[in-house]
Amino acid sequence: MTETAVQTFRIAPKQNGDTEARRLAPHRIVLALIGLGLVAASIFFLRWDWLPNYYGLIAQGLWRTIWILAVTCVLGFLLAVPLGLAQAAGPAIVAVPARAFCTIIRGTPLLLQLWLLYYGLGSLFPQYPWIRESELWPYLRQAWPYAVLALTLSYAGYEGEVMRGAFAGVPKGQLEAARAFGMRRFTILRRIWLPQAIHRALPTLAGEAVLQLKATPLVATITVIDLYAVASRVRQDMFITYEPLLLLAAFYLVITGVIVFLFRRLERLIPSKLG
Amino acid sequence: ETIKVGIAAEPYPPFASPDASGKWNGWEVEIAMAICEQAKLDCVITPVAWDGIIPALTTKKIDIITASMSITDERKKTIDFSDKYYNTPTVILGSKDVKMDATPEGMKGKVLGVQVSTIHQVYAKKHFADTAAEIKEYQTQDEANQDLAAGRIDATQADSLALETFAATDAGKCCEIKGTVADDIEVLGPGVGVGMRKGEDQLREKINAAIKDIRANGKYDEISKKYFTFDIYGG
Amino acid sequence: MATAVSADPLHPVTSEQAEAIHVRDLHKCFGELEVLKGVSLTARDGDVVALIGGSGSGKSTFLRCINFLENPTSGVIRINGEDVRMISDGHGGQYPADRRQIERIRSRLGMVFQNFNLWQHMTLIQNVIEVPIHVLGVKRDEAIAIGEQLLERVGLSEKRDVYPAYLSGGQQQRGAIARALAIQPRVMLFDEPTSALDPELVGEVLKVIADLAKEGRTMLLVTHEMKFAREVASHVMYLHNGVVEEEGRPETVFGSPKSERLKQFIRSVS
Amino acid sequence: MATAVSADPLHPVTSEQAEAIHVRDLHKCFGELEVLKGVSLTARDGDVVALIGGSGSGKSTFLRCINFLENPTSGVIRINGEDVRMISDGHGGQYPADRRQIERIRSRLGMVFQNFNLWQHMTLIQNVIEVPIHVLGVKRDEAIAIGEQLLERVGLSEKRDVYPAYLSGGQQQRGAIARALAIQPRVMLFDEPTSALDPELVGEVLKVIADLAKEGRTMLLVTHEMKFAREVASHVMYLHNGVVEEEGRPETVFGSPKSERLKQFIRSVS
Amino acid sequence: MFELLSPVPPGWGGNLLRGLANSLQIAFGAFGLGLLIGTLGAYGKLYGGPVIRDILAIYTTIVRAVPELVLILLLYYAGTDLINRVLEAMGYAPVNISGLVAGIVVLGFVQGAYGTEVLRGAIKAIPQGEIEAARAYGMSPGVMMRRIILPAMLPHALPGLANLWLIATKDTALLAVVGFSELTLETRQAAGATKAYFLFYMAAGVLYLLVTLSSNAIIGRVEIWARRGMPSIREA
Ligand SMILES: Nc1ncnc2c1ncn2[C@@H]1O[C@H](COP(=O)(O)OP(=O)(O)OP(=O)(O)O)[C@@H](O)[C@H]1O
Ligand SMILES: Nc1ncnc2c1ncn2[C@@H]1O[C@H](COP(=O)(O)OP(=O)(O)OP(=O)(O)O)[C@@H](O)[C@H]1O
Ligand SMILES: [Mg+2]
Ligand SMILES: [Mg+2]
Repeated sequence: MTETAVQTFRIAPKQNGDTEARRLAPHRIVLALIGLGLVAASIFFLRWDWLPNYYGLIAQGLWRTIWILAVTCVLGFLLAVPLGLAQAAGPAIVAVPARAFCTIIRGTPLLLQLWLLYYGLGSLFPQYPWIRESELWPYLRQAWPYAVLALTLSYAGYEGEVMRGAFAGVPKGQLEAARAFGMRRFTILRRIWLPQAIHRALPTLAGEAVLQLKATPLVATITVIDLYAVASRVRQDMFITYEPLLLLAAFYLVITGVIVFLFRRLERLIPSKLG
Repeated sequence: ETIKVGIAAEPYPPFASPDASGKWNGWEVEIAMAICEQAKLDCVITPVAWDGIIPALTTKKIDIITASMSITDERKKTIDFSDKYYNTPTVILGSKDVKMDATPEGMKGKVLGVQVSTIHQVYAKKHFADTAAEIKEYQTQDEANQDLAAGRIDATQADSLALETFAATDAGKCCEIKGTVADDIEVLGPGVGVGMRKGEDQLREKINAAIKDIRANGKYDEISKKYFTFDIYGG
Repeated sequence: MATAVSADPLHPVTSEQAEAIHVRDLHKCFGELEVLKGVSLTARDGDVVALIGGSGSGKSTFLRCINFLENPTSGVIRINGEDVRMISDGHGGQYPADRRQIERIRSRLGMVFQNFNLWQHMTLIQNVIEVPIHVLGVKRDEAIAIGEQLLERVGLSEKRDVYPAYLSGGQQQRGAIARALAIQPRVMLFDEPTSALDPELVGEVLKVIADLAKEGRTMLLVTHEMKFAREVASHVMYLHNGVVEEEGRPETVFGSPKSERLKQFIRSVS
Repeated sequence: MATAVSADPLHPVTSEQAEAIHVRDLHKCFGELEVLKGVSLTARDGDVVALIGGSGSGKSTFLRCINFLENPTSGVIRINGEDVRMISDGHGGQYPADRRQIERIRSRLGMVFQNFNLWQHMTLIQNVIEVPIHVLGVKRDEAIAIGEQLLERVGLSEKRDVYPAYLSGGQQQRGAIARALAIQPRVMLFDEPTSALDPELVGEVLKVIADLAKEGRTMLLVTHEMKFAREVASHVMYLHNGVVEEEGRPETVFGSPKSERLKQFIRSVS
Repeated sequence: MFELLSPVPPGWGGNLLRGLANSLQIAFGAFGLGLLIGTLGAYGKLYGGPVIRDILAIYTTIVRAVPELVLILLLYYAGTDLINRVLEAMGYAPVNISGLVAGIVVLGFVQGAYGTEVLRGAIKAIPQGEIEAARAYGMSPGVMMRRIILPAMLPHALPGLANLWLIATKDTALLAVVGFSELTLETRQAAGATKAYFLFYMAAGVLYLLVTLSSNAIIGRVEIWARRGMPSIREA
């Protein structure tokens, strides 16, 4: 085919609407200055003398918050994919239980789920001597396994719903093309369906990850001391209101910034054309 | 001028709890009203969620707080306190199956639960941290009690009142009071006081006087007898 | 090349060529609407069957039934001599009994869709190598080499790493053709593969199709290019309202049409 | 009908017909890739301009620039005598200064997309009446009456209440044509409006287009139907790699092509 | 034990139901406000100029990141304090901002940030040609939003929005801080006063579940309607 012969231009079409490298546009300078001003004001006008006493606790809480968030998001998402798929395209045997699971998880407060697991289920175990004597007891006795379990299930429940919509939203033709070439069902899922579903769900998924960050403080109610619990502790100890919360907000902001940044990167892996 | 008396919206019986019709009662509520009456202040009880109670005070949405706040030096940097109006001894409650007493050696190898940001937590950290296997922090004492019953912790430290009440319940049958901890005024502080904004010295004087007066005229004991069998004012 | 298509499937033509597609009395309903009303077809290796007919006459549906993207309401389909077993769904329809069998059959059928259906999350070259690598198990390097060759052949070498959304209509169509060719299928189903192309490219693509037929591959081709149907097809089938109005060798069909409908259809071309 | 197209916009043809579309030196880049390299065109009321050219030569992009679906990188566009003011975006591009003006202009331009772009959440009739009711302010009853007439005209009356996803390719294309006709625009932009149609329907659609031109409407039409370009167009423009290689009256362009490229292109048709 | 749940005092059932009604009221307000902000935000993020996009990016990042408790404390306590001090300095009488309004505004603001992202994803999932067609026929942004973008994105947005709605019904706990008694606070009070923690938390769980089930029923209906014209992706 002879036609496209003379094209001297390198193919690097601007495939994305927002690739402006205008980091230093005037309005950004203004915004940055406002931000700096706020930070400076809170440093000078608020009370930070307590900070050195809590370094250790803050570091520990921060670490707990981060790992719980990361672990539960990853595990929860792995559960959410089958949950979403079962609802979107599965036969009734799997669709109905998946739907019931998502409804119950989304329908009841996380605090309640956490308590049911920890104080309900968890307090059954010690009644059986063989559990107390087993290898597992040191873990079952701890609180964090229950925290991780509850948060994972919660994330899976919400994300299962999101993934259901995302799976159902992939254009039929895209799947038909895959079927027409004889792809196995699992291959279709892995190569075509899941990537496209995830890609369109990414903005929502990022939001749900941030929601999960804000759900982690509940683990404090079962003695897992996260960053939020440290901030509460400072407030109780000192009766100061805003300073520990602002510090907490600053940490959350950084974590959220990282989450948003990572998801943005993922989103931009595949350029999408905007109408 | 009315004085808005802030209490925590989360119930804390027998000190303060609402009934289903929304009326608050309990020892602390009655004491607060008695103080007001004595000081000739026109008071209204205003429940505020614990999280908002300090900002509510500083922005004048409430004027004084009677919510079982222990007086500590740290807290005094932020708000003012009246003299103490009660002080309960600190005890340790432990499982009947486990031998222990309320000393550092007696706690050796035990898992101890305390409520976060209480004088008990500070005390346990200071005196038991070296010997106890672990000190677990709970958001409320109720949770610590439940875990004690479930066997996840061996003992809990709190004021005698809360623990005796719990030990008397069905769930508390597992456990018994193991003893009173040695006093440490630096940590345990002088007791519970009325909180108020900094610099309102006139009001504080009035309230201090009123506390003294109701102790003197028998009102305090009259109210206390309805709730407790022992001397809640403490030594 | 011997044309080995029998209009009457009950009386098959004997031939040394193997039977590639055999469809008998295919019916397809969408709800109340009967789109195919008993279509039969037998195509042997190396046959080029041109499916012509008006818009909405059921051509695409017929193609889609052959690789089971639509479940036929009734009828028999045999691909490469393999009978596809169907199970009744109890509501007047049926579906394939053995999913694996369908997958196996499909992996030997190439398809170019009327609306291309390139995978939007993959660049052009990724689209082309996807099936060879993940269905046929070809090595990656090898698949890329073949893929690049095919893109070259359809004149899309410079668009190798571009996502489909940024291609012109004709470029997408050529991409879809390259994707179908990459699996080197024994049977090819083309749904109007030249609709978005200019006359020059139409000629090229049709030449490619003719070449493939010479290699012994079977082509089933929906087309509005009467010239092509006349010159390259070994068999022409005129579909009207879900019924085969007329079929046969192109000379016959175009030369001496019998039905009034076809006469009118052919008149409009010239 | 006087052909009033000037290849040299600086030296406009004087004519009693008003100037409908005037484009001068249009450039369009996608990133590094320059797709249009200075295209000019003047079309007057009643003109039928056929845009021909190879796949990827920039035909669709040109059409899309005219109603500002793509912002031209540089160049002048004047629609119905109205100059479209552009503002530089400071990065080598430009965008329209006045959104309202663009909307006003667009509502007088009908467009049929290469890939139809029917609204999926509306039935066929809803697609057709949408713009008359919600942009042009036509009364609902009236719009429905006109819409049904148009669906009749393109042979889709029975598909009135069907959603686009359940239509065949040709049916979707005819739906898109009906949608564009429903707004009775002074200027029509057609991007390969017959690509998915059978020869019979192609004839019908092209007749509709010729009729519209007789009413004095202006047509700009990307097409691969050389026969149509030759018979109905008042002006033919051959685009190659973003440059107008040759243009003029169809007799001239097809009869005595000058450039080598065009000669080759025409040879492939016959 | 169940007499504790009786709807009239001394039973706490009535309090729980009142709390539920309050929660729903706040949730409606916040979710509605959030939808409005979210729609505008998503549109601005996709089609706005660089300044709008940057401001929206800051909005969605900060408001989602900062715990609601911090926001409500800042707005309700610090904010009203500041306003009143300014008013006082200028010689006006101090105003009293209602806790309910503050709560709804804060929650709505937060919901708006999440909604922005949910809707942005949904709009991106619309086949871009459909939006181009709307443009090509001269639709103004408002008409295009109402007639094309909103209905076309709805099936993609519904699951995310449903999650947000359910979160809104539960997130009202924060209103306790401003002295508003919604379901969570009522439950805590009932449980704390009677020590029947398990009973009351289960009761609240059941109430929430009922809300979810009825929401599901409605959302399911809406989704079927929203998906009109979209063929099912189940294999034929
Ligand atoms: N959004 C885009 N981004 C980058 N490149 C694009 C974009 N749209 C089109 N192109 C490129 O611009 C060139 C011209 O495209 P255009 O759609 O105008 O071609 P065309 O003449 O309409 O071709 P066809 O007949 O195949 O439809 C092509 O090479 C195409 O790949
Ligand atoms: N999924 C579906 N549900 C309901 N009706 C359908 C569906 N798909 C196709 N149809 C109808 O079936 C008929 C045949 O469609 P088909 O796509 O096979 O036509 P075609 O011959 O390919 O036409 P074209 O040349 O326009 O592509 C049409 O009337 C169409 O409206
Ligand atoms: Mg078709
Ligand atoms: Mg094009």
